[in-house]
Amino acid sequence: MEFLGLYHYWVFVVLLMIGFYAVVAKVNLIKKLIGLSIFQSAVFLLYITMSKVSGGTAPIFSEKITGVLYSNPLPQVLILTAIVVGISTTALGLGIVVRIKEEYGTTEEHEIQEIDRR
Amino acid sequence: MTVLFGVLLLTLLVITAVAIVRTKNLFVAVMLLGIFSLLIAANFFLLDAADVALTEAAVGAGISTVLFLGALALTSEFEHAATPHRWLSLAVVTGAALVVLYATFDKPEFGDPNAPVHQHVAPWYLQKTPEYIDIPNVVTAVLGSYRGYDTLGEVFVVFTAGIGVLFLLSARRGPAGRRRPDQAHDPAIGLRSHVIPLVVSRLLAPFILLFGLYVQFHGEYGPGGGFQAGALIAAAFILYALIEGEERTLRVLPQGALNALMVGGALLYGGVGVVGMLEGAEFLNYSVLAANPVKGQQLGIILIEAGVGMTVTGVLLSIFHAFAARDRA
Amino acid sequence: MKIALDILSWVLLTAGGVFVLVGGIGALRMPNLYTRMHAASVTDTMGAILVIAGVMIQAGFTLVTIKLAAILLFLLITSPTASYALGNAAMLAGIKPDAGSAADPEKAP
Amino acid sequence: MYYAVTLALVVTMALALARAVLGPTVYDRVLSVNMFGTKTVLLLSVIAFLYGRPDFLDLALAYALINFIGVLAVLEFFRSRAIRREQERRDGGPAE
Repeated sequence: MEFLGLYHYWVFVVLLMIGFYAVVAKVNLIKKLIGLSIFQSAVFLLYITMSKVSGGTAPIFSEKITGVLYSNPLPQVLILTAIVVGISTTALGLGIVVRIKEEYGTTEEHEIQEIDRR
Repeated sequence: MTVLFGVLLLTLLVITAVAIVRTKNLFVAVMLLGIFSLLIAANFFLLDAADVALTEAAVGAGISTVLFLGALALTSEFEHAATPHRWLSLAVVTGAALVVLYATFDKPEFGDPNAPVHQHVAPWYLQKTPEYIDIPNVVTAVLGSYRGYDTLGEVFVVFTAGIGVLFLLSARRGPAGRRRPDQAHDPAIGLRSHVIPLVVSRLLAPFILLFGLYVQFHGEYGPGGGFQAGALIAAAFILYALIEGEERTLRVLPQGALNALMVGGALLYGGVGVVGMLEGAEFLNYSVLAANPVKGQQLGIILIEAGVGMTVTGVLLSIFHAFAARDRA
Repeated sequence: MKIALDILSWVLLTAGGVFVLVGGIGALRMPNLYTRMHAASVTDTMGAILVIAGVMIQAGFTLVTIKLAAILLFLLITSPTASYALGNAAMLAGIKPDAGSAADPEKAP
Repeated sequence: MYYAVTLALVVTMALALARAVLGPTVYDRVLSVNMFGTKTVLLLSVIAFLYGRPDFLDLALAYALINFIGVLAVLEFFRSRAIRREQERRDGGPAE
């Protein structure tokens, strides 16, 4: 399993870049937001990967198990709150997109710029 | 062996992400995003993060799909334009990928117990929690007590996002917008004419509510807490709204009550901190809330988790109603 | 007694795994939407019952068993309903369940 | 023995994902999302035992309860879209 030691980080990089590509290249605003949430999930994955300890278990004590390693609770706390914050901010973004659609009649970036230029 | 399952699931995750970006149909992208959420929750669970996986489950399975579909109903289902400057974007992204990839080679190996991350405060949290707070779930202890300031900040971010959505979407549309008459008794609302989903959802919604409350108040002993519970309770009401229509849901839990939940939760959280100050300790130090410092900590955590749950429920439901009301306006 | 229960649970788990896998292959290989729904429902019902029953035997008689029973109950209630909702939506959209035709109609909505 | 079941579940998830990516109709994708949800519930219950922490079944229970909301939302989405199209047709042309 030696060669898989960094696999989780590579997946993080690939996901991050897929999300980044969608944000940079796509012109549809909703697609950009979907890309943003993939980007976000990649960061979550990085943090949770770092919290894992081999042979450890989730940091919740139980009388049935003693003398075991526990994974790191701190990154989990950070990500737990970030997920709910993430959905709220995504909803805010979607709200803005809906308003843009109502004002401009489109959600495609270049058409919006076209209308603004006129 | 479990590492191998992790690797398989991560590979599926990458395939899903590629498919999401490639499809032109946004509805399909939202469906695939649901699969993405399921996969990443399974990965979190494999990586020992039960609390995080529960949060992702509560948020990703229902609420996220419902919000995206709500936005799609108001905009457009298809991506019309082709991607301009595709090769330029790909080149930029590849360059960035190589830089980040290069950085990963300095990362400690997966699961290394001697990684720097595990040397700082984490061992202290794991060691001292039984002594200072005495609850089994260290994640809740860190969330509620040790890093209470951080969580307070997050709650206010959620609160602000909720206010923002309400500001954006509750403004009335101009005269061009057609208002349909109030149709509270119309069988065509929601899925009221579909008897099987109707009966099953009526059966299920109270159980989701009950489970949400269980997650809220069991958060000290198992995976759970205010964030997960808030999302679950919101999901129960969203299920009710899908079946019975907005009007009835708003009659059960009116917008005024949602606003009160949003504000009340944030105030409860801040108030617990202020009471701590009045009792002569620092802001958000719960030790002084009861005669015994350990009991005080536990009381404080229960109270602030309740505040978090209230705010999250209020915000998520307000956002949902804001999108749904826009649909009918 | 212990070993008998273990063997029973392994048999149930393996059978569940086989059902799940068969349903998965069916969902991929069947020619059109309604036959695929048929295949997928095998994993949702038989696979779920067998796998959860197998794990239940391992759990013994504890709170965990009750939770597993609740999971199974909710799965058995919700997944046929979801299938109904899906079939209904597909029918409304005009995809006809045609037993004679082998493959998907060309027009994809 | 848990490993065999887990492997079967992961492989089935891969097959369902293939169906979701291939399509061809959106309903096939909804079907595979639903199937994926059930598989995740089973996977999480089995892994909870594999890890020796059966107290984490809450997670599988959460999915068993809410997975279904997504599919209902899809049905509602199609229904309201059909109504909107009908309305637009009656009003004569899109109401943009």
